[in-house]
Amino acid sequence: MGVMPLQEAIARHVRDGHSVALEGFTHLIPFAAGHEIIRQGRRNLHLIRMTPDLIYDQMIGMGCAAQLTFSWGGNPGVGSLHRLREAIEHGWPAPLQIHEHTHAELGAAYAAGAAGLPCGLLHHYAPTDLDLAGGPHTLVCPFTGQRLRAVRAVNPAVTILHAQLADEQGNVLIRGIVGAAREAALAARCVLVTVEALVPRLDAAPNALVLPHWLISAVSVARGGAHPSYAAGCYERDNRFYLQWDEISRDREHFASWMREHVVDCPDHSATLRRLGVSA
Amino acid sequence: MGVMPLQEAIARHVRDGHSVALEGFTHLIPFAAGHEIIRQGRRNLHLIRMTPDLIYDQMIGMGCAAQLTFSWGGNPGVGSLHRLREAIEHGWPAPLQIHEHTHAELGAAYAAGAAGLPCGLLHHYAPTDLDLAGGPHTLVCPFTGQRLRAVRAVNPAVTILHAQLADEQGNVLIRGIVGAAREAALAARCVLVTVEALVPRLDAAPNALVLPHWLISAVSVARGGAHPSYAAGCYERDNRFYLQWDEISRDREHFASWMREHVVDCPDHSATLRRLGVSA
Amino acid sequence: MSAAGYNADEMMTVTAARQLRDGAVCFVGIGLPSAACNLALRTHAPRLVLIYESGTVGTRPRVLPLSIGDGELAETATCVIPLPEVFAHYLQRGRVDVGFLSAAQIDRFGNLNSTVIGPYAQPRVRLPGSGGAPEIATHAREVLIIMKQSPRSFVAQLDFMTSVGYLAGAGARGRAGFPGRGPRAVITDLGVLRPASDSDELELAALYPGVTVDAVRAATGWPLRVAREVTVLEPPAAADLTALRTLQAATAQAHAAPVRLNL
Amino acid sequence: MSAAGYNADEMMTVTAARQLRDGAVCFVGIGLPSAACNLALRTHAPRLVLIYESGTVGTRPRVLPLSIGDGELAETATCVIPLPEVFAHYLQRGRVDVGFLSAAQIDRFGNLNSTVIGPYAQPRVRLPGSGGAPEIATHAREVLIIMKQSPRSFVAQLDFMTSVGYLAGAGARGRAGFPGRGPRAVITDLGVLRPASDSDELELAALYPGVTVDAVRAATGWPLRVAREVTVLEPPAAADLTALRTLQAATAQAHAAPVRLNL
Repeated sequence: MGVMPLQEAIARHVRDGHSVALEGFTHLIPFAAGHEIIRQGRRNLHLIRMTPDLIYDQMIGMGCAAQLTFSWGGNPGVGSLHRLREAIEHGWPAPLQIHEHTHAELGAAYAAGAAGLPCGLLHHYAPTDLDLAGGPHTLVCPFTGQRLRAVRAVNPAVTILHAQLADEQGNVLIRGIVGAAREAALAARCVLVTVEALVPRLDAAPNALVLPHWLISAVSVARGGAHPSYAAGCYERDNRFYLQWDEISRDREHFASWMREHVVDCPDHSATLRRLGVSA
Repeated sequence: MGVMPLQEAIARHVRDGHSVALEGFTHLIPFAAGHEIIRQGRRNLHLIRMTPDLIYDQMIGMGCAAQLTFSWGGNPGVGSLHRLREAIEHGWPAPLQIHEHTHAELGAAYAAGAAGLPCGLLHHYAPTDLDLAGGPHTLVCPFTGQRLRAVRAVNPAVTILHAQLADEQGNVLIRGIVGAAREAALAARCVLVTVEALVPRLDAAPNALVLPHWLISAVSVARGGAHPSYAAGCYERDNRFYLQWDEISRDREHFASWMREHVVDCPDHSATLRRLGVSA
Repeated sequence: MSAAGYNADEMMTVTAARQLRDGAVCFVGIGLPSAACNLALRTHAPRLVLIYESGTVGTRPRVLPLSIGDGELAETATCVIPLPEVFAHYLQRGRVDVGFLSAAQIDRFGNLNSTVIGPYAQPRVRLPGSGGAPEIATHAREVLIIMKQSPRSFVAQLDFMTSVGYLAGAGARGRAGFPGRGPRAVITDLGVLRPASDSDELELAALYPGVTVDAVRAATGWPLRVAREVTVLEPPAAADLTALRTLQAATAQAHAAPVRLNL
Repeated sequence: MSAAGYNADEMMTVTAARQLRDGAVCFVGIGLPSAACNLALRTHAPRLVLIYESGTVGTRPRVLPLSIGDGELAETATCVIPLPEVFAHYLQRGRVDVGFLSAAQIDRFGNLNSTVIGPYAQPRVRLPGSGGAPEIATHAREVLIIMKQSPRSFVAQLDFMTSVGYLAGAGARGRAGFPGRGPRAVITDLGVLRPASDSDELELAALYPGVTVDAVRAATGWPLRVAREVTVLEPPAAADLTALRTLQAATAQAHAAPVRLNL
């Protein structure tokens, strides 16, 4: 583990063609890290996330992705992800190969990856058209004869999380809604974490959700790094931005100029937040 | 859920012949509940615990059990469980059918039970003699062809835990080492919990280990209910008693008279603790 | 809409809330289901247990969440658990009484499409996809569907089947052996459809005040059957409307303040 | 034992500690392995990561635990997780560098019995059983075995195989495809045995000061092979002994106070 600037962490660990999971369910979405990947111009990534959310809409629209593994691809509480739709519906800016799951399946796939298993188990349910999209296989329980659904483990090359705190050793504390972030990290070959702050000691509660430093390749401080998502105890979700995104992202040109102004031409996330007018 | 005296909770929910898991790994072992089962004279129980520990040594020695599912049957840090050994080696006081697992297997079996699955998965490893003792089956991963080990889910009729706190609704907070207690509770048809104290509100930390009240059939206050095991934040493990037990339990008669004096003839766990001289 | 009146969203929300018995464990989605559950909590079902797929179990938000993972949900929850555990320990383990679903398309047997309009490989409209819906559809003891009714959404043939209702009907779901019983009601902006006991086909069971059977038929993309007795539902009680509007006003106020990061 | 001297337990503990490189992730059991790891933490390996199967990850106990789940382990841990996750997320996921094992019986290929003496169905002695050992034996990158040596415990034929070493030797373990490489050393009260590179058979590789090859042969229940070069190990350094004895004295003091419950 090393504490290093986010630019260096991304430059060192995220390569073109990698499978990359930026996890965090609604909460603690690593926007700062995603923006840095965009700035560094990564290509042909296999993006993995339960809910692509705005961050993958941005990365897909900026041409970072060749594949997407996901389970729900909307703008939460708002509607469509227009850049994701354009990629799937019109192959713009590049064709996007999708691997589609249900939440339960992708959760089980991360959990299997975290446990070092090649597959996870779920109850079988009769085929819907999702099965035609490829994916689960049927297994039979050797004890009961019950049919079960096996899902292939997901083991990202790199998982990136945002968290509230890390200590000087690099142990990471996550507070609040965690989604499948923990499983995605444990499943990965390389884990990068951005945090709101570094502190000498975490002083975590018993049974708190802490990731040990030796599982983590790099910790980088990125204050406000989850905005427009949120970091419980630090700042709230910018629901207004999620609504605005519907407008910004509808049109290719509008999207591109917005990204240029607010991400590409900003040296880092602090600059992005200042340009957005949400921090001084 | 109902808050009720422990006597009533056991009388109502634990029946002869039931499969019963008193869980808690070294920490929070529900001794008060186990003693109450002994006092009420339950018979032919199928006892389930990763580490039978002193509480099952006592229950087996007192003739409560017909079957035992377990993964490590020693006196931690001391040596043998003599009553367990006598039951297996000499069928005394009654023959004991054993179902033996590794920790990983029994953990996965509880986890499968908690998830509503009929079996759980582990890596396959080449047969040791444990396989001859019956148990796991081999499955093949449909994606990789890798051989996997399937273990049958464990779903106790009743799981009994000890915890630090419950609130007025009956939500239960566990702090510290948890072992497979959570999975054993989620796997059970009926959950009973003894607690050190009832409080108006738990004020639990984010991501604390809380079991919702509607999963629990009865909460009973049993102060010191884990002694000679411990309750983090309340009292420590009575290591001295674990050493003494080696002596007390070696001999059938000594064991029987000790149990009579310290458990059977005591009306409740408070009386047991007073007779042991560990509380006023 | 007059002050004494109410709009279709309010009628849908109140109708959905009325379906919930006190103490039931509900797997809740954002939008109308969330409003309905939180209304029920504040009226006849104070012991309702709400689970959101973000891992917030037993939550009692003070205002309605705008996303499935708002901080409000975590702060007021009995416990916050990882998402894989919500689906494994609660839904798959059979601990959810009522699941709410919505979709872009529904067919006469309550099967749902939330994946694509047009062919899967070349969709005309790519929808968000499945999320938690397929497992809610199979595992919740019963399912309530909330959807506005139109011939475009109530269709004779789904473009894609994302989540099962009664499959091809006439007991097909029962034979498939799912743990849950399937959709108990489809609550629309015109009334309520329920499955017929023999065929499993959705039929019009109740109308909102002032809505005609013909209006519902016109909003349905298949020849809609009508139950032998169609009840006309009571309009929302004043107490329900007050509770719902108070909740919505508090929600609007809570979410109106712009976000500022003090870094 | 003089003040300048040391006993066999101390020599074993120091020898085991010396096997641990700084930063290694160790899956630790109670007793000598726990003492060895905590000694290493206090001497040459301050960044050693200790995992106990009770779910305490990265723990740094101030005194030696008496049970695998002492409160001390939880209070000083980086995190405390459920037991199924220790085995799944750490051991099975391949994140453990070194596992420690002991047993009632070991054979010449490092296979272990901790289950029964005598037949399984009618055991003469029922031992505690497997615990975490079988998976440690297969999944830890390497295994260190710590056992006192005697013909009763170092046997030609196990009564029961609980945990695998090199199976029948000569590459059998490699062919079985376990993730971990198997026992790297067996540390006894007389010296150290290591597997021969061709046959996988344990051979005497090192002696404690003052111990003869014949003495080790006499304590082994099979015709023990001896490596071409047998080193004589250095006695414990004064610093090691001081650190170990300080730790043990603190442990004894901490555990001497009788437990009182203030209820």
